[in-house]
Amino acid sequence: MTPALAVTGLTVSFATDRGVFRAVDGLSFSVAPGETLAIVGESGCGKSVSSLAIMGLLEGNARVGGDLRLAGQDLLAMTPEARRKLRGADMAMIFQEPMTSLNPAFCAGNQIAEVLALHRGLSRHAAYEEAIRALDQVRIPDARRRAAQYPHQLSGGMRQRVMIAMALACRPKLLIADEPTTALDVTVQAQILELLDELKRETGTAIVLITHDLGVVADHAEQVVVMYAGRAVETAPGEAIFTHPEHPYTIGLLGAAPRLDGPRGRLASIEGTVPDPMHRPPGCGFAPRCPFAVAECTVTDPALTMLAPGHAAACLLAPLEAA
Amino acid sequence: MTALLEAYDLVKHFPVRDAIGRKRGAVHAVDGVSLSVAAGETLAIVGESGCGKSTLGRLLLGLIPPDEGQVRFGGEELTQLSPAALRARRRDMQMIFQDPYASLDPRQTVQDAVAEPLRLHRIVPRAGEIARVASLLTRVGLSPEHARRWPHEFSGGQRQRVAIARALASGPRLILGDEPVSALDVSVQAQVIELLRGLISEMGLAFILISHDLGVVRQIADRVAVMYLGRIVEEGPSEALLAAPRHPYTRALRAAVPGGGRRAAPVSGDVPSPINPPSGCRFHTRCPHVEDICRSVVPPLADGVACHLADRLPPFAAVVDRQPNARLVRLQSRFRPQGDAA
Amino acid sequence: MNADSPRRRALRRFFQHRLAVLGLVVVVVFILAAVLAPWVAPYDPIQTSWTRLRKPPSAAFLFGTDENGRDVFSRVLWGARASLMAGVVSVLAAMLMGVPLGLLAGLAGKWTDALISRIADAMLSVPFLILAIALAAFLGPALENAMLAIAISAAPVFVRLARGMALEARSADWFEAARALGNPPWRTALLHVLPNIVPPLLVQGTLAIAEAIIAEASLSFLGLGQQPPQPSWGSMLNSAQRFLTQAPWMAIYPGVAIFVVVLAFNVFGDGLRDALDPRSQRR
Amino acid sequence: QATLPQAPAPTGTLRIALKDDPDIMDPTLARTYTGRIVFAALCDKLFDIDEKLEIVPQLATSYKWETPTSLLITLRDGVTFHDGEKFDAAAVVYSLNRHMTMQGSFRRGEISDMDTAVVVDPLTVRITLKTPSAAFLSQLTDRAGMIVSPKAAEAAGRDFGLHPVCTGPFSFVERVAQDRIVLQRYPGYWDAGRIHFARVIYRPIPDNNARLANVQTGTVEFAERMEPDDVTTARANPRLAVAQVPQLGYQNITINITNGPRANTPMGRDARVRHAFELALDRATINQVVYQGAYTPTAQAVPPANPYHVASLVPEARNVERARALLREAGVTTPLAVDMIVPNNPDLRQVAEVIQSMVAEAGFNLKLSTMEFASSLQVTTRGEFETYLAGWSGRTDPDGNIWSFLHSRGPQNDGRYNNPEVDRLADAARAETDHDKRLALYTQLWQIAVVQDRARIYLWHATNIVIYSARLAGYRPISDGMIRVQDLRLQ
Amino acid sequence: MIGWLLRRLAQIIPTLLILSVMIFGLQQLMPGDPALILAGEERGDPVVLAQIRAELLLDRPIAEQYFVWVSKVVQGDFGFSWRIRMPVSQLILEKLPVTFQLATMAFVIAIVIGVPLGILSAVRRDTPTDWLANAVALAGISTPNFWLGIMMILFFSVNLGWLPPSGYVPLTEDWRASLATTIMPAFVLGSGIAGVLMRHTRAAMMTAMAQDYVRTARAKGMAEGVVVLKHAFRNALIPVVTLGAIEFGRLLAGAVLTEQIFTIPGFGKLIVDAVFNRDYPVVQGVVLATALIFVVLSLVADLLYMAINPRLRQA
Ligand SMILES: Nc1ncnc2c1ncn2[C@@H]1O[C@H](COP(=O)(O)OP(=O)(O)OP(=O)(O)O)[C@@H](O)[C@H]1O
Ligand SMILES: Nc1ncnc2c1ncn2[C@@H]1O[C@H](COP(=O)(O)OP(=O)(O)OP(=O)(O)O)[C@@H](O)[C@H]1O
Ligand SMILES: [Mg+2]
Ligand SMILES: [Mg+2]
Ligand code: NI
Repeated sequence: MTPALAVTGLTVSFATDRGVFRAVDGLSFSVAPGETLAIVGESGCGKSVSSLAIMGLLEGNARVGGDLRLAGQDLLAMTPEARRKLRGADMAMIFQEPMTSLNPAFCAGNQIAEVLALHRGLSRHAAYEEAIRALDQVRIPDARRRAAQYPHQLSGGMRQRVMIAMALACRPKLLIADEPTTALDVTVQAQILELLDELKRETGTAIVLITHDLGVVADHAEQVVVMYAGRAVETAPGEAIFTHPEHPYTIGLLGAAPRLDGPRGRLASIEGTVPDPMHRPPGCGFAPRCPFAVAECTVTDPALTMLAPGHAAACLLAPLEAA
Repeated sequence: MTALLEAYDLVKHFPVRDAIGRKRGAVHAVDGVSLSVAAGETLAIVGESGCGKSTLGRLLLGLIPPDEGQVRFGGEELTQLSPAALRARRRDMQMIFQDPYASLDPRQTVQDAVAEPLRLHRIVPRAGEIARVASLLTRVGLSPEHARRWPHEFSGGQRQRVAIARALASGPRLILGDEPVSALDVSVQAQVIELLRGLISEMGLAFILISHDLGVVRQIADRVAVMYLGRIVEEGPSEALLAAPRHPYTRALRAAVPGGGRRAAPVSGDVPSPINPPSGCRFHTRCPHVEDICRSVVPPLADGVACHLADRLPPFAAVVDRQPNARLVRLQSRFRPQGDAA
Repeated sequence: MNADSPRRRALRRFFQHRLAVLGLVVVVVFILAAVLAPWVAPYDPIQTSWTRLRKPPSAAFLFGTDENGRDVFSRVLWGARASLMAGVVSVLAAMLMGVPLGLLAGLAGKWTDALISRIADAMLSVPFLILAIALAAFLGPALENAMLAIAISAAPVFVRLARGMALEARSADWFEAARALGNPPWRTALLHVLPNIVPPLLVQGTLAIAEAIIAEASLSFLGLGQQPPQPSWGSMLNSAQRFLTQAPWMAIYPGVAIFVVVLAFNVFGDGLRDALDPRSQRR
Repeated sequence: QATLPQAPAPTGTLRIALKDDPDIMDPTLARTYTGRIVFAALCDKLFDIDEKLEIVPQLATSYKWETPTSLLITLRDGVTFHDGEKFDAAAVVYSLNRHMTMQGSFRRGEISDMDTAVVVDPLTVRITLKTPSAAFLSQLTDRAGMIVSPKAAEAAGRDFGLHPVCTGPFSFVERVAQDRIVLQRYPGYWDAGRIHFARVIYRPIPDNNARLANVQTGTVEFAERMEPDDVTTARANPRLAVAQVPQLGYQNITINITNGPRANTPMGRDARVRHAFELALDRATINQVVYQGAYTPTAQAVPPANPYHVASLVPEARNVERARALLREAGVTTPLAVDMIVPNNPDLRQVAEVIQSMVAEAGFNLKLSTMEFASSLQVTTRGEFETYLAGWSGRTDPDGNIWSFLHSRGPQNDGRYNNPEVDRLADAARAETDHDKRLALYTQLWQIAVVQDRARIYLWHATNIVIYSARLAGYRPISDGMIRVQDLRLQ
Repeated sequence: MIGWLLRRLAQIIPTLLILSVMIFGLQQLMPGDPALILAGEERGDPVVLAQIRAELLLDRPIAEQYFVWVSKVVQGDFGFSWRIRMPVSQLILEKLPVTFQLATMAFVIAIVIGVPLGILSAVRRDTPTDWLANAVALAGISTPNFWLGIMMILFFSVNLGWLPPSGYVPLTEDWRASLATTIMPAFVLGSGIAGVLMRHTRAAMMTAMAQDYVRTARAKGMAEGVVVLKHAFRNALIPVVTLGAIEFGRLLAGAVLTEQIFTIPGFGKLIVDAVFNRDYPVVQGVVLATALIFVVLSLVADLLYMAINPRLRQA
């Protein structure tokens, strides 16, 4: 089966006033239809940039390299116009901030209808009716009334549901959800994630779920990519990342999340900050912050190596404490 | 333990005006809240977005006047103070905000930001400012060289450290953190939590933590108050309250935390609008256990919980989180500073 | 993090904006021309000659001569003094008046806001001419007073602008943070709000410069601006008005000077705004 | 009964571009020069003037001085007002009394010498004067001589000016302020045969370029008070005709001699300094530089066309050496700072700049303050000035150009020049009806006021440049600048 | 909604009161005794002057003058022009349609030029297109109206003979002629405002283009043109509308030079002539009328906001 999305060696560089820097460096992964792949990592590690690169939504100062295939089609070889036609139809994206991601000037129904009119060629009226059905599908009660409301009249959870309805309206092959629940309340967050799972099952859409919440990953992802400073440092099946993490960064990350049970103790904290992408030290990017680091780590840049089927880590010391 | 800060029956309603400016109801942001914090104690206020946490925080610090009720700080009634006197009192109570990107004036250097409370309260002479700021920055884990930079040049975690340094600058007795770590990602969040925890115990500060993240609360707080739509629905020592939440809402919050494997959402629906909030128990619209009495009678906060059914609810089925295996615990311990146990 | 100081980075960001630098260069050139006019102007700007009235541009008189036989080029150079003053100083003065009032209105709210806003509304509908004549009579005709009149009539726009921005700032976290630290209101306004509303003020300010330079022309026509025979671009345009067909160069050169200066200030302002905005991420 | 074939009623519209918008259209209350141009088609006067500035009959057919203070006027028969009322002696007496008594009348000053006006018979009026006055008759050639319909005037009261009713060839139709005044032919006009238009529209077009463009494109037939520069343009255009009409007024520099503290300057105190100032001026060059030589340089208030022009009094040639010498003699330290108030018209501003540059060579540092009219009026009336570049539109009778300005009681003597001998001469000339004697008095007056005292520095008599369609025939250039619609026709 | 309107209308009253006091104050400051001007060449005659002063109440204290005026205005009596004795209300009603037509046309022209240029230059930021658009806009601002006006007259009327050089024909009389007489002055006025609109549209568009919802629209696969015009522009309109109201208001009384050159009998010229002639009742009346229109305009602007921005529709 061709993966819904196959990313190979994705690199994104930005030209800025301080020079050119690589925000994403050789990222590879693939997602099968009906599967969820989670990308986790610290803020600024390149999660959003990667997803925007896949969508073709990066700003003019970005250069994208590598190979991106959506259901086998080479995205980077396409004309911008052809890519535009895929957006919203075959691949869709929902963003972190439901408040600002919806246009305050149009009512919810119209914003959804717009996609339908565009990609499915529906008439205004038919598109609107379809939009109401889409709202219904994302479990919005009283969808007809809600459709006529403006974003400011909707709660955060509602707005995110509208975003999801909009993204799924054309049954895309791929849905990228960039931190879809960070801005929401915990009780609502659970509802949204559950909804995404259900929809995935119904439509067979592949989901790339971007988050920095490992709890979310554990509950909802079949596969995980852990990113650090623009690179994948570990990829693993969803469960394995918890039971058997191999990269020190992943381990630190897991220990940093406060837990609700178990002994109340000090959190694992990864001291220091992400290296400045303009002045990346030689060797492993995580070495300066890594409690396991040995001398060689500051010299050799480790490549992602397969440790178990579907589980790879980019660490010279992996497997740590083989057990 | 004598209370440093005490609040009685605080009420704050924001009028909602219609077109001609007539009052058309009110946002019941805070509706009859009483609480107290002692020196050296950390109190957490948790609740969902819009439930009035920030408003309560502002009331406690006298940043806005309450409609009803009183706030006493060190035995002094804040509402009675003149604006100038109140400003002088700010030396003793400081605040840290949620969004480290928004709470530092983008056009002020770190030096100026941290020195500002020193100047305002004339704590050190001008000449001593640089040294003082340097020591504060060091204390929060930044280097004195950072003083010359602008906030936008820092990562979120670093900015929040700057904000903490600023809050510490005047040597307050109370700090209120309004979601001080919610905007940070996990690893940075851990850094900041550890920093705060260290500073609180070291300096014997009273700390009020506003948060919606129970995990964070558990890490720092001695006591927790759970708010729902302007009221406190449950209150108690943090460890006990989180282990065995009694109010259905607290239970829902507790159950909603991801990480325990796939499960159905604990409650349905969104938080209702605080304009004309539901009658009776404000949670009755979403409560799985709702009974008739809940719809009409406001449950009083008795014995740490405000629920008519508190005694009749089934025991809380603790959701078991994925337990880290021994290897993981061992490996993670490498990330904790030396000589540290529980 | 780059080790550069933020000021240096802002500067560099500015200097990487080629157009803005060009704008700055033009502004500087004009300022230099104004300052150095006595040395760089080929002729005395007020020296009349009855033998070379309204001569078209030539090698000897680059921009031609005017109705009194004076060298238009020299007058454009000297006129830069009055016109730049009228443009820049009066806009600065307008900001000095309007911005604090706008801040006060926006931050104090209630009746202070109502009063200031109503006065600003009223001022916006007072015809410029009435204000100018009344003020000039009150203060006496002189360039400085004309600038004051221009400033006063330009101020209400800045009041509105600053008020709007202040209202926005009031809901920002850093505003609340400043209050929580114990800042008195005036200090919050001046040290925190003011620096944050600079960018939109820059846009409006650079536009207002154009209006001010033209306004000086109408004032000098009324005898309230630059007094004859001293030149200003505006007054040169005024006297050129009688000879638009016979001696078009008399109008064209001061007109072009105004255009170039206005353009330069605007691109310079754009560059400055970007450079001052720490969040701007431009190439 | 055979009917004579009647000439067809004239059609067509005459459109006239005025330099500014007239004020109220009531002959008693009107003040502006422009208003008089409109009145020329609207209200006939008892007398008119001709090209030679001689008084000719209009509504009056003849007059006779019974005594130096008693004037008998015979009126034209068969004249009617626009409202159909009959024009007669009673109407004349009514109008003259209205001028004398109406509150806010601007004619009172002009005919203040009048004692009574009485009806002798329906076509004869007798006017008695308080004192003999040579100028009185000439006042009746202007607004003071306009006769309004007593019935309409009584009915409208002070609002008569909104709908004036007179005896002129055209009657009032409508007025839109600042846009147009529309008149239509009055079929009952006593001299209807000379009227060849059905309508006259006056359009105020203040901008000179615009006025020129309008006459160039044919949207108006006539434009008045154009700039000398336009003459060349108009001459080059075969569709346009130009006339240069010498005006009755003058331009001068008024000097503050005794009016308040600001008079206490070398200029105010010492005639030699004023003389030096004048010697530094070259009127011909000013005229050439600013007005293309279209104007007439002068040293007196009365233009050459006027029979009372003193031909022997010509402007002194420029002499900077002598000017410097005079300044030394007067003991002033140069450069001597002098203030001059300049009206804010562009041409006068240029004149001021030229003067400034000229007097600088003689050692004057002339500081110019341009001022809009209303401000300058107040400042000069109050004596808050040193010198003032001012103009006067002029009157037919020389007294109208002299007495007010040089007599110590003259209402427009802003510099408060005060010389009893000049007062005596001005008073005497006023009453003197004999041309030669009167001219002699004026010659003497100029000798003292200008040559000796240098009370004012007269600069030039302006020329009214009118540009009109070459198809328009019958225009009579008369110095008062009025556009007489009689005989005007389009070819 | 109606209540909101009422409240906004109520705000007009203090504005007008402040304004009228201001105008009276400024009149006091203004030099030039109206009586002197009205007296014309008879200004030296104290009797005439006293008569004029008494008639016009100029000899009374300013406060009394003010109250007499206000009490009449409240009854709808704006007095009459001292200079031509026409009722001020008639003058205002006569000029209002003219001015309004001219201002509207100028504004439409300004929008047609300025807004697309602003959008274009924001979208093509830092390209030659942007620079050119800026240059055009700023040329509009910095070209003196009289110069452009006369050049247009010379070119279109004198040389080509296409348009009448001046004058005004009411719309009701002959709409073609009316447009022909107003198109040039409207363009002259519009070109200046176009620049202002362009600069502000540009700034607002740059802000709007950086918003998240624009990215959302792109993620939907909308064509760039639709993204810009539908999603970004609608939200960029708000500051442009505010500014538009101010500029439109300024057009009402501020079009003097253009009105003068094209001999359009509008408010601007009325007021300037009145000021120069110290015809105070006209000044007061016209300023009051413009102010009234001005506040009504800001009201309209606010209504427009609501149409554009649903957030403002409630409360
Ligand atoms: N248009 C751009 N120009 C220059 N740098 C950019 C641009 N967009 C993103 N970056 C940089 O690329 C890096 C990766 O950013 P990205 O937004 O992908 O982070 P992220 O992993 O999504 O973080 P977060 O969790 O905070 O959303 C950051 O350093 C960011 O500053
Ligand atoms: N100044 C104000 N005027 C009107 N309503 C207000 C004001 N401040 C807060 N509110 C309203 O009061 C309610 C409580 O707000 P508050 O900010 O205290 O909530 P919160 O619990 O801090 O939420 P969050 O987690 O989103 O920060 C909200 O509905 C909010 O909209
Ligand atoms: Mg991101
Ligand atoms: Mg909050
Ligand atoms: Ni006159």
